[in-house]
Amino acid sequence: MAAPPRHATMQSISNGGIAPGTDRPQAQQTQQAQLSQQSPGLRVPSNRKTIYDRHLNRSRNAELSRASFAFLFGEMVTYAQRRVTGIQDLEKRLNEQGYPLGLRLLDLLFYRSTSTSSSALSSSSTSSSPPNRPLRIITLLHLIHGPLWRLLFGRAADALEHSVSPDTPNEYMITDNDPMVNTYISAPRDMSMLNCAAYVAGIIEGVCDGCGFETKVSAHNQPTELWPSRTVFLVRFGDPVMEREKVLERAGVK
Amino acid sequence: MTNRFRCISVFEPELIGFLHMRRTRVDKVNAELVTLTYGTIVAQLCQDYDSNYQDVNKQLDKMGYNIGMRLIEDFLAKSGVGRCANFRETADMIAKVGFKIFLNVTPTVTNWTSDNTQFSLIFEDNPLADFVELPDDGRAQDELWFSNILCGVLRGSLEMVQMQIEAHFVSDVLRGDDTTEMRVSLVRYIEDEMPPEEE
Amino acid sequence: MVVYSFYIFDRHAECIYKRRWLPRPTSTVGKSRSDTVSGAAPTGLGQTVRSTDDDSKLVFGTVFSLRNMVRKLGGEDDNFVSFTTSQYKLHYYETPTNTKFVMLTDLKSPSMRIALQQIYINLFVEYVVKNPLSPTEHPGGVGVNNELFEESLEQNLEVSSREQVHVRKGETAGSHRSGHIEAIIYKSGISKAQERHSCNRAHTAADSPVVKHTVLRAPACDGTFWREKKITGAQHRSQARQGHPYRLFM
Amino acid sequence: MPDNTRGVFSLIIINKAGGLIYQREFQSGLRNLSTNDYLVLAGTFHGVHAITRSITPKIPISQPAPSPATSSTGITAPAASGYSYPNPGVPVSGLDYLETDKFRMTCFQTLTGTKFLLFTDPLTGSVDTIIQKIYELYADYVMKNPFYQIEMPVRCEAFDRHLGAWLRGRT
Repeated sequence: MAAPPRHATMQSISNGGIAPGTDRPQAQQTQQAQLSQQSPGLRVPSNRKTIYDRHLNRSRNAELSRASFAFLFGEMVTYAQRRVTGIQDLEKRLNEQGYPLGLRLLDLLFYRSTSTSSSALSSSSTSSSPPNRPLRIITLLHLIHGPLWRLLFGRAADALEHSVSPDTPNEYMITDNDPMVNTYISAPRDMSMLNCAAYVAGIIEGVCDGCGFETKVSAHNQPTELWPSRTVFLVRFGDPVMEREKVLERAGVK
Repeated sequence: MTNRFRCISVFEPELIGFLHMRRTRVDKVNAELVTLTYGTIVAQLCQDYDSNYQDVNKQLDKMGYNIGMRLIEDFLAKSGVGRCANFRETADMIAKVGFKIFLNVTPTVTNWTSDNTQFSLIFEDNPLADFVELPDDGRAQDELWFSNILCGVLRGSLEMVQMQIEAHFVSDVLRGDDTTEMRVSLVRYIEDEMPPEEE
Repeated sequence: MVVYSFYIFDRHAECIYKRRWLPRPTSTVGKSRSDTVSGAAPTGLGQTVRSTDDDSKLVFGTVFSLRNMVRKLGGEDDNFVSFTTSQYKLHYYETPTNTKFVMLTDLKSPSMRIALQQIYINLFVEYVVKNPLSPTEHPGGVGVNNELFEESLEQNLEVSSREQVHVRKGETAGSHRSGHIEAIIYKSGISKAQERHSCNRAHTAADSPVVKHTVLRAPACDGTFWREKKITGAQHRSQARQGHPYRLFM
Repeated sequence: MPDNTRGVFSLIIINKAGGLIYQREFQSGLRNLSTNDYLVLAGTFHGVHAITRSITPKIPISQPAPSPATSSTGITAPAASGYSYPNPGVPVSGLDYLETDKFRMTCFQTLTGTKFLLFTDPLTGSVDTIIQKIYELYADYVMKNPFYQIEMPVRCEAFDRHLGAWLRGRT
C-alpha cells in the first residue's frame, strides 16, 4: 500500500514547536531534522527525566476545566480572525490549526486501542477494533465517530451518514448535535455562516490523511429547534481513495 | 447539503435514554485536547513569526492578557470569592483556587520579598507543557518561554480587580532547568475610576 | 436600631433641615444608644468633621435621581421607598407638596416609612407649618429649627428607636456621655455664630439646679439635659413609654 | 430551577464605565422605555451608585484605635483616617437593593466593576441566587465568546438563549 502521501515524519517536537508545513500536498523536506531522542543540543533537567520517561497513558483520563479550553480556543479564533479577511480564510486557518492534532491523535488512538484492546474503546462497528490501521472508509469513519470523539469530547458523535446520491458517492457526514468547541461561541449576524468547528474538521482531516485517506473535511451549521448549535462535518474523499475502495471491495478486504 | 444521506449508525441506542442527562453541561474536558490545542497555538505563532521567539513570547503574553480579562469574571462567578485584603492573600488565591479551577494544578508560593510585593510560583506539573519538547534549533531553549501565556493571564485578570502586576518566567523544565518558576511582582493598586472617595 | 442622619428638603431642592447623630463608634456592649444632644459643643470636635453641607447636596442628588428613575420605570404613581447598601439603609418619604424626608439608619432597622410620615404629620406640620412665627417658605432652613420641632423629633426618634430595641435596662445617658458624642445641628444659611449663640443660651439655662421641665426648654449642648431630664422627667419618660409611642407632650 | 422567577421583570447590565451594554425585558410590569432612556438611566445610575457609596455614614474613632498591625500586609490599604464604617467587617458598597411600591431593584456589582440590575416585583424571593446564576451565564456565554469585545454592547445569541430558557422555566 503506498505510503500516505503527506504523512510528515515526526518532528522533534512531539507536540508543539514547528508544525509540519501547512502546504500539505508536497512532501515534507524534514529529512534533515534529526530524530535522535537525546540529541546533544537539547538540555535536560538534572534528574534526566524527559517526556519520554513518562508513560504515554499517564494523562489519558486527566481532565481540565472546560473554561480553559474555551478561553484558549476563543483566543485562537480571535488571533486567526485578526490575520485573515472573510469566513472562508478563517475556517481554512482553523482547519490548518487542527490538522497537526489529527496526525498526533491518530497514533495515540492506535496505541491506546491495541494496547488495551478493551471492547469499550472499539466503536459499535461490526468487527472489533482492527489491530492495524483501518483499510476501508467505513472502518475509518467508525474509528473517528467512536474512539476519536470519545477521546476528544468524552462521548461518541451523534450520527454517521453516507450520501446516497449517485454523483457524490465519496461524501460522508458526521453529525454532532452539540459540538463542545462551539458551546460559548456566538458568531455575529454578519458571520452567521461561520462555524468554528472547522478546527475539529481539521483534526478529522489529519486523522484521515494519517491513515492514507486523502480527504477534505468542512463543518456546516445545521441548527434544529432542539439543537441550535448542531454541526455536520462533510467528509469528501479524494478520487484515488475511491478507486482503491473499489479494488479492495472486489478483493473482499474488510 | 442538498443530497440526501443514508444513516449508517446513529450513536449507540442505549445512550438515547441519557439524552436529557447529556444535555447538562459537563464542565470538564479531556486534558490532552487542551494540551494539544495550546501546542498548536504556539506552533502557529512560531510559524507566523518565523521562529522569532521574542515575538512569540510577547504575543503569547498578549493573548494571555486578553484571556485574563475575561477569565477573572468566570473565576469570580464560579468561586464567589471576595476582594483580597492584601497581596499575600491574592497569591494564595491565585495558586490554590485559580490554578486549581482552571489547570487542575496547585503551584507553590515561595520566595516572598520582605516587603511582600513579590513572590514566585513553582509549578511541579504544567499541563500546558505535557508531551512537549522544544525545537532543537539551539535557540528555542534559550529564548522561548513555552507557557508564557500564563503570565499574561495573571496580568490581565489582576488588572481587572485593580491590581497592576508584572509576571515573567524565571526557569522552565522544558529549557532543561530543574523547576518551572514564575516571578510575580505587584506594581501598584489601581484607584477605582469612581469619583474620588471623601477624605 | 441606629439612626445616622435625617434631612428635610423643600420643594426648591434645598436642604432646610439636617440632623446627624454620630453614635459612639466602638461601644462594646450591645447597641450604642443614639444619644442625641442638640448644638455641637464647638470645642469638642478634635477631628476634622467632613464639611457637612456637601453631604446634604450629595444625599439630595442621590435621592432626586433615584426618585426620577423610579418614576420613569414604575410609572408616575410609583414612589421610591428605600434603598440599602452593605453599610446603611436610606429611607425616603415625599409629600405631595414635594417636601422630601430622608433618613439614614443601620441595616437592621425596619421600614421607617410610617415613622417619616408621622414626623411629617405630627411634627413638621404641627410645629413648623402651623407655627405662626415661622415663614411659609424656609429659605436656608429658617424657622424649621424651632425648639419645639427639635425636641419632638428627639422624642419621636428616641421612643421609636427604643420601641424597636425593647429598652436597654439601667442605661443612663449620663454615664455614657464621655464628651465625644456630638450632633451637628446645621441649618444651611444660619451663620455659625448664631448657632453657637442659641446653644450657649440653652446651656446656661440648663445648669440651674432645679430644672422645671417646660415645653420650650431647649436641650443643652453637652447632654446635661438628659441627666436633669431623667431626674425631673422620669414620670414623663415612663408616661411616654406606656402611652402610644407618638404622644409627646403633656 | 427557582420556581419564583415569574416575578422577574427585566435585567440591565452596565459596564464599569457606566455604559449600558445589555437590556432585556422578561415580563411586563414596568413601563418599557426607549433604548435611549435606558442609556441615560444606566449612566445616571452609575453616578448615583458611586455617590451612595461615598455618603456611607462614618463613625469617628475618638482615640485612634491602634489599627491591628497586620504584619503581613504588603502595600497597606489606605490607612484608617480616624473613621470606621457602621459594620467594619463588610466592605463598603454602593446601592444593593432599591425598594419602591411597584418593583424591587437588585444591584449586584462584580469586583471588576460590572453592574447587574435586576428588576423584580417586590415579593420575588431568592433574588440573589437568580442574579448569581445570571452572572455565571454572563461569565460563560459572553466572556468566553471570542466575538464579544469587552465593555461593548452584548449581542451574544447564546447568552440570550440560555438566559431566556433559564428565566422562563425551561432549564
